[in-house]
Amino acid sequence: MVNKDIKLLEAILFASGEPVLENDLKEKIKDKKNLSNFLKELKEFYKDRGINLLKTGNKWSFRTSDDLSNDLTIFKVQKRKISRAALETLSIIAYQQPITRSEIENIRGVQMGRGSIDHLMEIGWIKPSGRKNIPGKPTMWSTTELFIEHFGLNDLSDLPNKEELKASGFLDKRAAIATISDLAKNDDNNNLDNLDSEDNNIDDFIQSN
Amino acid sequence: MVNKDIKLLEAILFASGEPVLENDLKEKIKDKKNLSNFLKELKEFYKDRGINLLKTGNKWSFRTSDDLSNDLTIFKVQKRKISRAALETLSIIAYQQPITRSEIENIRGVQMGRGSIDHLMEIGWIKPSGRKNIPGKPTMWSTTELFIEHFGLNDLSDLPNKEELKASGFLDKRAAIATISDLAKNDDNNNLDNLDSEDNNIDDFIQSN
Amino acid sequence: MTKISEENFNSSKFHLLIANFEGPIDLLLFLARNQKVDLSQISITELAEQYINFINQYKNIHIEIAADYLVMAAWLTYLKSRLLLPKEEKTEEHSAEDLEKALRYQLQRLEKFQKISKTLYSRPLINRDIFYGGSSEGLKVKYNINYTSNLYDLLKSYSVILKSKDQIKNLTIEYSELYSVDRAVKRMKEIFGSISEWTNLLNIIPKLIESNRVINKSIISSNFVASLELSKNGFIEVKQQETFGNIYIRYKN
Repeated sequence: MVNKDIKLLEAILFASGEPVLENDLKEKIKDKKNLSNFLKELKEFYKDRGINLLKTGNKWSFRTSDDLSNDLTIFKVQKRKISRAALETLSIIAYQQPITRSEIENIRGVQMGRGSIDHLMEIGWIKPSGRKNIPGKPTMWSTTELFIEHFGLNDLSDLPNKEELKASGFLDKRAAIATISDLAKNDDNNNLDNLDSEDNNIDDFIQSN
Repeated sequence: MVNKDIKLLEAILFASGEPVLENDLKEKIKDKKNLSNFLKELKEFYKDRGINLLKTGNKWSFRTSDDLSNDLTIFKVQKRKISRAALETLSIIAYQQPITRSEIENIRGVQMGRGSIDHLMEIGWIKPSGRKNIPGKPTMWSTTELFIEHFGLNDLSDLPNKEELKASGFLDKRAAIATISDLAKNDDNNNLDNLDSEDNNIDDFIQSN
Repeated sequence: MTKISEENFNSSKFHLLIANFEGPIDLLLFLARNQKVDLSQISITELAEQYINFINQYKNIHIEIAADYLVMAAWLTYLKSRLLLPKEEKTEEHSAEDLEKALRYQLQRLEKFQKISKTLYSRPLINRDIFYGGSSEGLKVKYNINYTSNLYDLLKSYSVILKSKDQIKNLTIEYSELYSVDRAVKRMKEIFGSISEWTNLLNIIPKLIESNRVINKSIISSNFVASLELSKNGFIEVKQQETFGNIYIRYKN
């Protein structure tokens, strides 16, 4: 006999049709302290089935299995395609959040095409989150819960190749020349004064303002 | 390993959200002559679970198990957008708070019924906050904590200012109507590149290298 | 981006539109990939050369080219010359080697993120590859209204207000270059006297502008309407002998 709480969880997750907060699940069952065990058990049970149980952020949901995607195109919701610019911007935000617009421009080496930020916001994948404490107090951007949900991530640390990227030293928001000056400074530790001089001289050229 | 056709049946019945004709199911799977065996197997598999497979008429569907229906009330959210007028009012309050009703009317250029303000108050996104020290002492309106929470902000200062809205593409001047004169102007160079880089779609990008 | 295979790169490079690149660094990266060397080993002088050639030749074909691409070309020329010159004495500025390193870093970093963005987007995505489903049939369901207006809606709405205020401030009505019927009537009245014989309408309308079809259409149609207008008022006669044939007019005494 299947545990009643497990059956309840199954039914709720099935009937909700979208991700459910872990806390809301807890409210519905009797044996509350075993919630995570139940969920683990369910996840295991559906591991190789046509539908899988997945945790994204602090929500749980049933979704169709990855490896069926080619056979399920009938359900595909036709959406406007996302531009390369928007996608690059999204991935930079995802890996470097929170990040300002001009830092994104440092990395892409180009002024942002109009449309990327507002388009990503329209889809609901990014949001403004706080302001950077530098002159002008520019808005910083982060990804949303919906981003995590749509991309099937457990959480942000689950982003593909994140560690590798970090180790390679490319998770740096500064203009390229600023990263070089740091290296140079380490080599022959002179002028320690302007450690954060990411503005002036060559950036003007490289960033194509 | 679960049979691919069985997985597919599971996923289709799940994603459809409503009963599916047996014939439609048959079309989707490879091993068509075994359809009824597969369905029997699935039915057996889910017999004691929180969701069961049912046949009604010539259609199949997953349903939550009967013996749960008594203790289970599902809360679903009905998604609704607020009216354009209410949204405009809200955005003006958000950016210019505290602000009186007649100041909002000045900005919007139209008189308001009680509707928008009442509705926004009901949702809990705005609240009265003091009175303006002018004749008549009109109520001033501000946004609430709930507003900040709902819109995913950390703080009111997260709202992008005019310059940032512009830079993010919100203030783009998309011509509402392309006039014949515009056409005439563009006609001179009508055979030059009209490739809009924002439209390059990512699928091409993915294939390209 | 346009699909370009390695072989036809040379023949097709001028058909490539700059519009396909996301800025100078993106173009540089494309050229660099074409050298088929590890980016960390790539020769910046050679790359600079390639970029400058590309821009110069492109410039000959399409005059319009975004300023940032030209600025980058100028900067690369400068960098190349500094790299080729004998090693300079230490100055306050960044050394040519630093600049070279920075550029290489910039290329590698952008490449990483371009790859990452592909990896990310090829993950199974909701509503494209995987789907939610389920049905609540048979269960008691209580509905809570959830207002889904989000920050995007809010900002968009405020932007519309800002925009409409801006527009009212600078409302300009543009002069139309199209040929109006009034103008055609006026002009035709002026030349009445000289059309006593049947004359092809096309011969008496103003000279057409070679390059602009829309304006030309407006000239022809306005003059045609004007001729009908004037014949209705009894000033001229209009005739056409066959469908799509020439239209003739003459002054009516």
